[in-house]
Amino acid sequence: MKKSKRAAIWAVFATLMCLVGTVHAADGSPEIDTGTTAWMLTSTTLVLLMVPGLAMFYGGLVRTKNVLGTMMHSFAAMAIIGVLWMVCGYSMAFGPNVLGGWCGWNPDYFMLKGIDTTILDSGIPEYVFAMFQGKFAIIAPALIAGAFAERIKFRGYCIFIVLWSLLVYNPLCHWVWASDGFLFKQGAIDFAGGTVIHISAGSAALVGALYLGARRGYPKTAMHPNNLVMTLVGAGFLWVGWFGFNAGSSVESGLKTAQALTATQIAAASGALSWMILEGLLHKKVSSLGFVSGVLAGLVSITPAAGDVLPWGALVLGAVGAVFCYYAIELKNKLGYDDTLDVFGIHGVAAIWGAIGLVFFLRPGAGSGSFWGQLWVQTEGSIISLVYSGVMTLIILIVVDKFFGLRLSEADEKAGMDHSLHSERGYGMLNLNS
Amino acid sequence: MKKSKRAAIWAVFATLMCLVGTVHAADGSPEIDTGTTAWMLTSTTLVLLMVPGLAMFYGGLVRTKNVLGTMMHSFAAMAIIGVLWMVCGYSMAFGPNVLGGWCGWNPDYFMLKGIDTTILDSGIPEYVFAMFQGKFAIIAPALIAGAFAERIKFRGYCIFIVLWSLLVYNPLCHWVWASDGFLFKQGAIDFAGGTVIHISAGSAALVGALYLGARRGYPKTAMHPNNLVMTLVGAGFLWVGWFGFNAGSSVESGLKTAQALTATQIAAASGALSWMILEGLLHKKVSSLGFVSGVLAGLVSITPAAGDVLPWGALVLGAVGAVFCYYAIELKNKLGYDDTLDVFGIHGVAAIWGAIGLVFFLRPGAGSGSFWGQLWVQTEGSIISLVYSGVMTLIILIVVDKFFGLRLSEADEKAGMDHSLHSERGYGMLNLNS
Amino acid sequence: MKKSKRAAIWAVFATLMCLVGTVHAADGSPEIDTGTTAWMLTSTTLVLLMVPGLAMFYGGLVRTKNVLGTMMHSFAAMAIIGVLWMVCGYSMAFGPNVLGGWCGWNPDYFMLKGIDTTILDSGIPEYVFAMFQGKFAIIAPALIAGAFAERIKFRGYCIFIVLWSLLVYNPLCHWVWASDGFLFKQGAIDFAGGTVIHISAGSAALVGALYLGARRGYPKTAMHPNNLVMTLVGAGFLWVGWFGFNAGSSVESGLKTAQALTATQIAAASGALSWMILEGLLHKKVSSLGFVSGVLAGLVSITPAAGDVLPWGALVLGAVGAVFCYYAIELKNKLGYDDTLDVFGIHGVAAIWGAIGLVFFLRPGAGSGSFWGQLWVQTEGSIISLVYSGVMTLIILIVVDKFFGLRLSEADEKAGMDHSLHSERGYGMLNLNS
Amino acid sequence: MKLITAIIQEDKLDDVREALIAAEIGRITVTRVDGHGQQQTTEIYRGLVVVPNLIPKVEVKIAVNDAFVDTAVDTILAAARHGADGKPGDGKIFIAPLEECIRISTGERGGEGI
Amino acid sequence: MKLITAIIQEDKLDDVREALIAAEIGRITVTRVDGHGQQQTTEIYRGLVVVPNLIPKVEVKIAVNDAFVDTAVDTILAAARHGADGKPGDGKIFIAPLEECIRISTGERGGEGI
Amino acid sequence: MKLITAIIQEDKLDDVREALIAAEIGRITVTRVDGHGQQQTTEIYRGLVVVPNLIPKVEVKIAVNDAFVDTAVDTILAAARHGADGKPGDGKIFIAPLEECIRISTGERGGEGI
Ligand SMILES: Nc1ncnc2c1ncn2[C@@H]1O[C@H](COP(=O)(O)OP(=O)(O)O)[C@@H](O)[C@H]1O
Ligand SMILES: Nc1ncnc2c1ncn2[C@@H]1O[C@H](COP(=O)(O)OP(=O)(O)O)[C@@H](O)[C@H]1O
Ligand SMILES: Nc1ncnc2c1ncn2[C@@H]1O[C@H](COP(=O)(O)OP(=O)(O)O)[C@@H](O)[C@H]1O
Repeated sequence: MKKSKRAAIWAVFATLMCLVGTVHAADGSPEIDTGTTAWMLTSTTLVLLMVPGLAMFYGGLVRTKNVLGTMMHSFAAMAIIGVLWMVCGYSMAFGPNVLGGWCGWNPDYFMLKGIDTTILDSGIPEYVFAMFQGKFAIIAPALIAGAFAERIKFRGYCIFIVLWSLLVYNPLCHWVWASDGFLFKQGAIDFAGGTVIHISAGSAALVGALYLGARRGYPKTAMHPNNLVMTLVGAGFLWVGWFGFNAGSSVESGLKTAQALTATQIAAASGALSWMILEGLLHKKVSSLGFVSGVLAGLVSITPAAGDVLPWGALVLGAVGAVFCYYAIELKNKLGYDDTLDVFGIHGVAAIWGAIGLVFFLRPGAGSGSFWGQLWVQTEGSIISLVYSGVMTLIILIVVDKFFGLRLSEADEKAGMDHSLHSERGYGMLNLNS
Repeated sequence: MKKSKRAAIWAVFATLMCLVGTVHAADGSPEIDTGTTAWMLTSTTLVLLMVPGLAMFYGGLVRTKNVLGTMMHSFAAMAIIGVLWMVCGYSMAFGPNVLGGWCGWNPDYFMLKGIDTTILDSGIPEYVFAMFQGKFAIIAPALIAGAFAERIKFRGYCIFIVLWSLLVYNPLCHWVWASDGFLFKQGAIDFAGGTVIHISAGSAALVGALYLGARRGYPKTAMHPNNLVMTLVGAGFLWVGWFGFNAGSSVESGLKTAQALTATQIAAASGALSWMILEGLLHKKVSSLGFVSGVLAGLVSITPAAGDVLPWGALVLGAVGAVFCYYAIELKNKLGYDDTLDVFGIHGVAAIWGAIGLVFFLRPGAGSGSFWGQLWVQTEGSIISLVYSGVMTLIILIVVDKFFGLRLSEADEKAGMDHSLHSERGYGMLNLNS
Repeated sequence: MKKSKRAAIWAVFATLMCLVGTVHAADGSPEIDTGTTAWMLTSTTLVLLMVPGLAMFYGGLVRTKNVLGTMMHSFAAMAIIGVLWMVCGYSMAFGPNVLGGWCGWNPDYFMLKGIDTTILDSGIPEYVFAMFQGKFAIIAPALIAGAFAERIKFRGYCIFIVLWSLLVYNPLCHWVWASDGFLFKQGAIDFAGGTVIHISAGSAALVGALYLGARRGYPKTAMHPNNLVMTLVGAGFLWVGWFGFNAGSSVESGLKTAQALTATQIAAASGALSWMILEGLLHKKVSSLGFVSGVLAGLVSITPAAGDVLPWGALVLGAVGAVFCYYAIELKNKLGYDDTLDVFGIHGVAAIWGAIGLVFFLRPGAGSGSFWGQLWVQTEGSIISLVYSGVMTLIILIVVDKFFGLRLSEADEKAGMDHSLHSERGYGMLNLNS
Repeated sequence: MKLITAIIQEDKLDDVREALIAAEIGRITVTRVDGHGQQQTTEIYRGLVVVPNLIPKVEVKIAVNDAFVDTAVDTILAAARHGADGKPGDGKIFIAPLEECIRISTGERGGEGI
Repeated sequence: MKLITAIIQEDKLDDVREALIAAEIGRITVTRVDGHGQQQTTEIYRGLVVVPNLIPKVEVKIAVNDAFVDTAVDTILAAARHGADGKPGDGKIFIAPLEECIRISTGERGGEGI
Repeated sequence: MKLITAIIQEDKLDDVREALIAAEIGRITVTRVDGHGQQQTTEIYRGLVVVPNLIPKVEVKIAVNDAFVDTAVDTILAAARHGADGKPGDGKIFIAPLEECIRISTGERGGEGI
């Protein structure tokens, strides 16, 4: 952090400024804090790492013939939303209210053309904030893809995520995180995107799974993960990247960041441990897929709460979140719908639990008001995300289906996405022609 | 770093403060240095990355039927020690002396409940330091697992690492790194955990390998690595993560950090080069496993020394470390015991060499006292770690074996850990049922 | 950043210092900026991550029998250039002009022995800068290896990269980036190494491919990638690491860094999108290899320009870069030479486009002089790199070939590098003997 | 006893399996193979359309008593075809003599053991 | 000459190999296959117990002169069983006629080449 | 009709394929197998020279009409050898009777379908 020297008589004023966390240069604009900028650049990078991490996690769980197709869902989101966010996403999410507050808009944000030298009050260039947030916009639709796995057309998927990003993610992000978003103003706590990302993606996934229908042969035919080794490694990267996701959401490099990172680490570990113990008790065996599911359940549970709960709260949030997810998946198996990679069962359920459950573990001083008030706001936020995302997703799916087609033909589904959509094979080494 | 302005008359005092590296706010508590915090957050993340890196490294070296079981050793440590450290590990390691200095304890550290807003003198929140150190506590038992690979029960392993962490790691960490630890006070240099982590893990591995006995068929049956490709990639991540491990151990973002990172990079490269040349001379071929073994040998050799030796010292430490490890493994092959993944041969041997050898390459001013004094302290520290960890490990193994069982039954060992312990298969793609 | 307090009368001076970005301690030497140091340490780590990323990217594209041999090309560069750079590379690249400016030399830089406590004006220890730059020196020859894949001797390759680094990379780096380099003084813009790294590597690759000749059976025999899954993941890591590559090249943690990171993200996404659309139009299918080729094309295109163009410029540079690369590869297929992994087609072509094309998109104020002047300097730089690297590479290849041999024997080529050079197999799991 | 070996397309494995089970032929052994016949397929490699020399296939082996040979063959023929008329690449069926068949767990031999 | 093809459990490969070598049958070819028979096995998928349709197996092929057939079969039978009485899934042995056998390196044929 | 099964070295697959095509035998099925015979090979594991028990091989299966058997065998013999005199490990060729051969797409049988 570079600060111009000021005279002794400024001392009091400066102390004040430190308290509000902003430092202004002589001309009144905030100055760069190199440390905060460094951490936010790092966080941006870490959240980007989550995309290949997710591709590995998901890619390992499908059948061999769909591995590339599934990974392409994550990768395509990097490209498509990567461009879309820069063109108009950031503006819709973080511009001032337009359309009665449905979304935001700031012509300066269009193609990021007006923020070339803007420094935010937190001491980081606005570009960094925009890129950090852009990674979140990429992750959300990439998560949904897990519910579509093994049976969706690539073109339909691409168009779906464009529309979903424009019509669901950007508005929701605006409501919860923009300073004039209506949920933000009500004091909803969503530290790193439980409501904005995981609940909305989970809800979209549930609707998508029901709309698309089950994969051919499900659940009669056993469908084995093609590469649990890769899934484990992917989960490891998700854990690593989540440090950027949660601790970066403090938009500082200080105490709040440390608190968020600590809560994240603890909840991930306790989620995994809790799932391990549950499986150990119920099956006398601990599966590695169960382990990583527990990691994810813990990470998602803590996401809305990361910076606002004490370590023991993170411990409980993670552990209980894993149990909820375990039984949510069991319930899915009973109900028989085909949420292929359990996007709702993990992301939806854990995020709802985290968003509401956090109220019980708030650090003294966190939250804005009474326990019941906060509980209501949290519940309201979760319901809004759930319902809004669900309904809009359904509409988008119907439209895309009608105009471009969504579901693979039976022949293509049997042949596998890799061959029928991409004319490639994931593991050439399995065959002798390579 | 945010500093309140102070009047000109404070200038002298402030200069002084800079020298001791601490900046205090008006109320006397240290202030956040956003830059140092950013680097320490990053380091924590990088050390976390080492766990999947290690899982890949180890996982690729075992036989196909044990790949998930082996990776789960690393992953389980993330969850189990992750929780344990937060509950009591940090307190035992970094609290003030109790039990005559055998370990530390600070009730405030129990569940990290009393450090919610503590800032350390180095300008980082104490949470960050606790999390950074927690990753080290995770790595140590995960390393040991390499000696148990392909033949240990999962439950027994889990209980073993709990006890080992409580009875070996935490005390040792306290002795060497806590400000009132007895080795710390004697001036032992252990920059990033050669003694605390690698020697103790190496010694435990040796004892474990001898206690468990060889795998069925060893050494008659050739046991091929299932995935050297993954082992190579894992080694790459270990190298990357080690930058956090070593450079983060400076607990700053400055000159010492840069020195540690430089030494780490050089020693890794020279270790690899030295192993390559050795194999080239002896076998006329350079194997990729040899290459990555050399990388590890170099990295471990420099670990105790990273911040305290000059670049040419790092070059020599790494190169010679690789040669020692090469012959240590050759010796193991002659002796015929089954340290499956050569934990002692690499981590134990290189760390002993590094801890003692560093005395010859100390940067002027580093170390506390005479050459011979330092040499003795270093040797003493190594011996203590070797013996203490060895003896305690044996006791723990006997107890765990008696009450829970350690060694897989012959049938389960033949069937492989993945099937018999986790009911899964690592590479579904190899078969046609996925 | 630690700053000693100074009296009020220093205020004006200090403001000035902030403008030039340098802070000096009382003794006149610059002081550490912990934030900038943190980001540069992180960038160094990220660029290191690119090496395993590249190994995965390349390794996945060759045939099963060559996967380890190909990955070893990247890894060996880490070790060999890692040591070479520390011994003399840094000195040749960043020392003051010697030999009439052909390269630099500073005896203090030999084995990095004289920079143990040097702090640069940018507020980072010189070690960090040296290590950051060292990673670039590693990447360049590792890139070239893609043109040699599947048919080069390991020993010949190792000697080649030593000579190439000494005779091509270090001088070129000196000319473009050292403050007394002749291209630097002419005002050539090469933000993160388009000219120095990608054009020179691309040119060397082209010469190498022509010199070595095609692989046996090329192009008649179809040669399938052994592991596109790994290639995809590797591309993900390259994208992640490139943030360090480009944003780190600002050698600060501020506005320029943010601008570079933003441009990098946008160009990668738009490159991928553009390739996707092209393939979609031409083949009605979008391949995953096409996607990641587009990512690379975008990343390389933006490399020379990252910190100096506006977001929309990055969008166009990336998108057009991908189209150029697509047709460059098509042209190669027509011409029939065997640049195995399209090093020239991607890195060479995209970097030339980026280096020259950036002139059209410069941020107001960037660049030194008139449009035409800049255009000429950029073109000149590209041609010099292309020609110098091409000619020198040819000479080096001839010499190495004569004294050590370069091309594998036909029998060894058929047996595969893994077996014939390293006596190993990449995927033991494919066989039943592991 | 005969050993029926069918080389089929990968995407037909499930269909063939299901049809065989419906025909009460449950015992089967399958292997991943690569083959070359009339069939041409294409893959895309960096924008280039590539024709692989060997195409991934699945080999299905069924040991049956003589009475079941026709059922098995007809079932496979029906299930392994792409479309009603079949397409090049749909595969081959080979029938070879089998002299003995032994169930390892019980030691039963011949028609019993099959 | 006969071609003995045994489909065995994965975990029995080492035992069978060792037993065959002890019986002086050293030449062998093995393949990774998947099979379906009586055997049921279970896997866990996110807390759900799953029954796979095809179970990974190992196929062992041994070409022997007629005199060695019984030795080979008995050896496999003894080594491939789980427990003394065997368990479903232990596998099958198929014996088929072989008309010729040629060692590529020398061109030796018949009993010599085996 | 005969079924020719050749176990060859991995690095000879391309040569054998090309030779067979030159001899107008284009239809082929190949499988990745592991085998043990006279051959010894070595691998390096952390500086230790290791002798694997099973060596990766490629199995080539060709169904041919009787008239083509000799051509096929001779072609393989010529193409699969390392050096003029062959080396241990070059592999084996097995010839077994084939009773029937059916092209799935058309239902053609016998010599037609091969
Ligand atoms: N004569 C043969 N010998 C060995 N394998 C064969 C033979 N004919 C066909 N196959 C196998 O069957 C697969 C499918 O063949 P297909 O293209 O349908 O046969 P055809 O060329 O006779 O129409 C081939 O890829 C190959 O694996
Ligand atoms: N008739 C058959 N045809 C082909 N393969 C068979 C047959 N019978 C058994 N197998 C193979 O042997 C394996 C083991 O069979 P197993 O379950 O022991 O046989 P069974 O069901 O006769 O007891 C099966 O998974 C399958 O691969
Ligand atoms: N009698 C046999 N039964 C089964 N497979 C065999 C037999 N003989 C050889 N093979 C296969 O052929 C491969 C090459 O054998 P090779 O070492 O050339 O044979 P030999 O030992 O007869 O010289 C072996 O690895 C094995 O897979």
